[in-house]
Amino acid sequence: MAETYTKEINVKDYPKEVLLDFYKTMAKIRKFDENLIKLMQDGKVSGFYHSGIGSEGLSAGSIRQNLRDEDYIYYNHRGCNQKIAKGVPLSKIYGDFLGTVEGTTKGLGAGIVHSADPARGVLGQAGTIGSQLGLSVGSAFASKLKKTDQVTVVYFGDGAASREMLHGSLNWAGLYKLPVIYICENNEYAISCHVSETHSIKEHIADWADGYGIPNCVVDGNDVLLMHEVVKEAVERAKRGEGPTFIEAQTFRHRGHFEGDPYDYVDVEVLQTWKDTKDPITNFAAKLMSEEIAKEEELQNLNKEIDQEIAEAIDKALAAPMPEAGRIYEGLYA
Amino acid sequence: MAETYTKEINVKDYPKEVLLDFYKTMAKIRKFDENLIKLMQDGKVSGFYHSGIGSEGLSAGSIRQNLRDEDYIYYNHRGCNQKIAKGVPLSKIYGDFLGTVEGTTKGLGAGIVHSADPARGVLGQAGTIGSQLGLSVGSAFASKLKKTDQVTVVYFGDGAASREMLHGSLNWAGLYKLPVIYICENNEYAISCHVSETHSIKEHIADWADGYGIPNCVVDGNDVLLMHEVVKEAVERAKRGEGPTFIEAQTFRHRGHFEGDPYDYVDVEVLQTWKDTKDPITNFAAKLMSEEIAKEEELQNLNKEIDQEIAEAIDKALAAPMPEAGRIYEGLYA
Amino acid sequence: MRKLTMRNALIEALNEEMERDATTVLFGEDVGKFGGINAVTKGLQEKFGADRVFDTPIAEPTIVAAAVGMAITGNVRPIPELQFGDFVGIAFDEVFNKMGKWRFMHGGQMEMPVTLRLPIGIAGGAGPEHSQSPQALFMHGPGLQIVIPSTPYDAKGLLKTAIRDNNAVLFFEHKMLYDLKGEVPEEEYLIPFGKADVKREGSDVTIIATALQVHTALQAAEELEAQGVEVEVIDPRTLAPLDMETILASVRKTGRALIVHEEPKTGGSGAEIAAQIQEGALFDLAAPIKRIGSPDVPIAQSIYLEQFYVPNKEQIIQQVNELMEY
Amino acid sequence: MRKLTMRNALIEALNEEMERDATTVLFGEDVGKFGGINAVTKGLQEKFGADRVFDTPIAEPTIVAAAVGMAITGNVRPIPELQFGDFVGIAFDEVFNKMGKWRFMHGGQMEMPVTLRLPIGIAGGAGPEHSQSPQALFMHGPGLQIVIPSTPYDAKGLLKTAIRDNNAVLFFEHKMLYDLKGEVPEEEYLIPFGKADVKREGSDVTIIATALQVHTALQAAEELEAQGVEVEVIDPRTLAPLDMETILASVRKTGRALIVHEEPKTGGSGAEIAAQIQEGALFDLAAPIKRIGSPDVPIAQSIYLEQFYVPNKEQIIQQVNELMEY
Ligand SMILES: Cc1ncc(C[n+]2csc(CCOP(=O)(O)OP(=O)(O)O)c2C)c(N)n1
Ligand SMILES: Cc1ncc(C[n+]2csc(CCOP(=O)(O)OP(=O)(O)O)c2C)c(N)n1
Ligand SMILES: [Mg+2]
Ligand SMILES: [Mg+2]
Repeated sequence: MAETYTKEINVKDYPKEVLLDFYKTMAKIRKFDENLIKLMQDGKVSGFYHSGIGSEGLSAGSIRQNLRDEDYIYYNHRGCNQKIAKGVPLSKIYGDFLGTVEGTTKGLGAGIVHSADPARGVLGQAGTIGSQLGLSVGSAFASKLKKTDQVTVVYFGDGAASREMLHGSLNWAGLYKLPVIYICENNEYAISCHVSETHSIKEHIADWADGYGIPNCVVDGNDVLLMHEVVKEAVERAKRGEGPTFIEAQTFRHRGHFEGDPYDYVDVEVLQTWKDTKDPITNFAAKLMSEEIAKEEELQNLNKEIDQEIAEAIDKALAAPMPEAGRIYEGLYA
Repeated sequence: MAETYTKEINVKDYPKEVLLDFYKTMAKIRKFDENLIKLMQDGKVSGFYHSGIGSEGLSAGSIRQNLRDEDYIYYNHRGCNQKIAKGVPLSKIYGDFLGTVEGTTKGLGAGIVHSADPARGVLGQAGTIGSQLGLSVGSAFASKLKKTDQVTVVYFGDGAASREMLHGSLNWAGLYKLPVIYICENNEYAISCHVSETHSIKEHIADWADGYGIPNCVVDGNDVLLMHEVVKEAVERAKRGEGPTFIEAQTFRHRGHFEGDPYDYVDVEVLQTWKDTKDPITNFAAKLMSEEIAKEEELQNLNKEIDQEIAEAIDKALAAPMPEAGRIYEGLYA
Repeated sequence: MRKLTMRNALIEALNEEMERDATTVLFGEDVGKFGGINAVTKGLQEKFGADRVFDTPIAEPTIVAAAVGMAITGNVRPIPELQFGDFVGIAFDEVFNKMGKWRFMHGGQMEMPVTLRLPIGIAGGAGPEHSQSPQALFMHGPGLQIVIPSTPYDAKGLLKTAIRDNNAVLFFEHKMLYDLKGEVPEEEYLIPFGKADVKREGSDVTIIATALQVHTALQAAEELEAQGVEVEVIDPRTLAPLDMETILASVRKTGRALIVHEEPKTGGSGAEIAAQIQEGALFDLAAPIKRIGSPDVPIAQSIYLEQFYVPNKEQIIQQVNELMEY
Repeated sequence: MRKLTMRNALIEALNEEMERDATTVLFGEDVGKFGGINAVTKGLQEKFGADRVFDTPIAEPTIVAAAVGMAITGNVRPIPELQFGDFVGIAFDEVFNKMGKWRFMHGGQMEMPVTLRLPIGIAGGAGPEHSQSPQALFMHGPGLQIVIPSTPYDAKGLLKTAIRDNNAVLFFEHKMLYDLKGEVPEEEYLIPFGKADVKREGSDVTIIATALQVHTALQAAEELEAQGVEVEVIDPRTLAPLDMETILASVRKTGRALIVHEEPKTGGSGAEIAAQIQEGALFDLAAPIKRIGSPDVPIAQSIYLEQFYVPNKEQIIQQVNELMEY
């Protein structure tokens, strides 16, 4: 049975700039998301949007200090959390929602999936959730073949974990000892269904990985430092050639599955408790202040900088033109 | 980790006719197989044939005393072991190989898969190995919905277990507590690949089932009585509404993957040891004689009866005509 | 007559058939508690219970395989849903080779009363993998009946027929039509498969269109009428079986044919229909059979670019005018 | 010139290209140690090592997905095999939506140098799920190039082109052709995609045939010549891109066209080809375009019944004669 990952963490052991970077990344992710929702409400962005608010710690913690540009990620369809943490310019992500040529797809639009930034190791994403489980073993295999120390991190939800592909993926990864890190963002729901309604598990989703002999654990995904530590260990294991790790990171959606979802299938009290007591940003800010690493004012200033950065990104994305009609005939073949 | 199923078994606890039925079934399976190979060598049967010689105990033990006509099985592509144990008339199975209208498909041919006998719970099989893993949860669901006590037994090889579908199937079966019994016929090879070359497992294939909270075990598949006992428990569990069981039954192919396979990828000594020391029929016959349940002569007589039955079945199948050309336009739709 | 949206017409059909036959079961992702992401299964779980209307894991091959496994027991009549028709690619083997062929390949000993519902079409920036119209692929798959309604009336009558049918049915619902209103009688009715509907009569040009494009064609026909061109609009309603008789009769009359669908043009249902028209009525043709489909490139996510994919009235008018030049 | 079997021509192509480019990797079920169940990868593991030529678990979606994941890193040129082309249904989403569309849907930022090999066709009683010819489905899938050789010469030249190409290629190999011998030069050569080959010239009727049917058509053409009918046989060699120019030029000359393939007739590649022929050369046609495909029913396992599926010389002769009656 999957064990819960714990570690004595002393905030003071981290350089201040690292801690502030975690904070800034999380705040940027949230503000990006809030502003995107505004753009939707203003009718400027269409399609599905699955807000990532509430799980910023998971992405910031796993990516920021652990991965380099040459490491690959397959993000999931919730928020743009992982893309932002991996450094994809905000204007480009907004461009992908607005459909302007500023987007990574140069005007095709990408919505919540299909942004890509290969130079930063962001290899894109499928519209069929969970398909990244298959691709990730291929990318990791490429690194193994080239004998680099690149790692591949694949994000997917609890719901996506029920896709048949998980089996093929875990088997390849374990068999060929591939440098893949599985991060299952378990927010307990797949659209309207609670994990308990759709998953047959011993106790945790991570238990599914156990039979493959793949090291696995469950972790509080809303604790940015814990996420950093657990992924750090997995990255080291991968780089030592010891193969994959499966991490089930627990979190919760603050908003409905997609913008427009009535979100009436969730116990309001449960939701409120998550918001009140387990917000990754609020909690981390409180810790930074209580441990006297940063004053409130410093954090406020950071927030202002981020607001500015986001406003500029949106402006830039909005200012770019829509593509010509002929855009759709470009780029099918290399 | 999957435990090895063991049980103190006293042959004397079984009625003699039950023991002889196990013996007869195994002998019939083997002789059916040997005669089919002859028909192939005579050029009367074409297509692929995957001989089931060496694993007769697995099918006879799991099916004969445990399943009724109304219980469903999805047989696998190795031998006709399960079909025979479930009672499909031999002439009909031969007919499916010979392509005469005596076959269950009335002349379409079926080869090693696609024979069906719904009245005996034999719902057919796919050409894509492992696909039965998906269908079986549907059939079991039907029984649950109708509130009958029917069980569904699904057979598949070690190789087929690596199909992605296993995940979807185990999850459904565990989630809806379906009366499914998974019998993984682990003969260590999938065509030319040893399990160790293609499977990432903690220790056993059955470990894959563990994360779903599905009771599982490993068993000597060549011990017909042990197979009977382990499946009996699983059937009882299923009938109590407690859901699926995963049984990994160990065995070995006496012949190549298909007739014509050079079979040069297997250690000859390993193969010889299996043949010499773990033949399910030889061993069971020896036990029946040493425990003085049957004399050699009695068994020889049984064998003669079987030879006769098989000869008649082949004659009947051969005597039936080939279908008319128009046969292929019949039966696409109900 | 009362008017219903296509969504409500479908809900009625499901309700009536599930009431009529206690062996029907409906399942898929979020179809139970949530009532389906397109709200087509709203209220069914409350009414028929969670045994007969249930949510499944996200596992499309297992959903379809389970439906097949239920059906062949002879005891259950499954009505599974794929949340987006695009996902039929994930369950392709189960649909194409198992649902379509299981009965035949086992000598016709079992029946396959499965109705698989698949929402399709470009609708609001859903992107390349949530906007496709994959129905043409299954014309190449023996054993699969393909239903593709364009009106609430047709949707209800065809869905009821599908559920009662003892053979596999793929039921494609264009998402842009869910809110379309149309007349639906109170009384029960069924619509047989293989019977095209002439949605508009005309003598100059035959348009064969499916799903949303039936409406675009009708709009174009109206404008063309003002120009003095009489367009006949035929909706095959089922692509398998395909009612070539009605289509050929029309083309023999008009001598001009245009096929319009949202599927990419190449390899779309229009290819087969065009091939059969020329086979059956070559010497009646005054002009080459034309086809309009979406471009042969993946569907961009941008809602702005979607307009360059969905066939539109202007394209139809232009093609008809070109046909009239012969 | 020396003669090779198509199998050996393919092995040569694999050898040469894997030697030429160290980023190529080849994998699939039993392709390594065993050399492939059709022996097309014989000797490659010994030569290039188990890192570059390896056996995989039986997991077709993962095989194709992994190939895609390798390719988009820009560091690997994968050459996966599906043991039977029929299994493409299991990996359909990975092929149709990922291999075909990943590059486009991510704005053209990655390349997809994957060559997926798929053995197809009716061959010796292999049954309904090991005998199919699924290539036509992919004509409806943007982003996929479809290669289908009929001779050792074409097979080698096309496979080499496929491997070097930076876009997705589905490479269909008819199992009945593996043992066919034909001339293959010692010197290196490549065959471009989208260039049909006129296998025989003639002035009366154009036959467009693929894979095994090219040979059946050539045999029929020989008999027809004796009857005084001059048949032109065109092998498109790639269905995507499709060389309509060559086909149209021929039909304009002959005025009569027959398309022959082993795929079921309905929805087969012949549908699209026929639709395009009449689009481009309607008024040159003296007779309706005819199509021969296998019957629209699943393929029976019986080797005896297989003869009623595979198009044969007699059928072709009869159809040509019918065309000549116009
Ligand atoms: C293969 C596939 N099936 C279904 C969907 C529709 N869908 C999109 S998101 C989603 C729920 C995903 O749940 P989960 O993986 O837990 O992620 P979450 O949305 O909770 O972050 C579903 C069913 C899809 N996109 N792809
Ligand atoms: C989906 C699928 N992939 C591949 C094959 C080809 N194939 C037939 S049997 C076989 C090996 C099966 O191995 P296993 O499941 O261990 O059964 P065994 O033959 O050892 O009894 C393979 C690869 C197939 N029929 N279906
Ligand atoms: Mg979730
Ligand atoms: Mg095996």
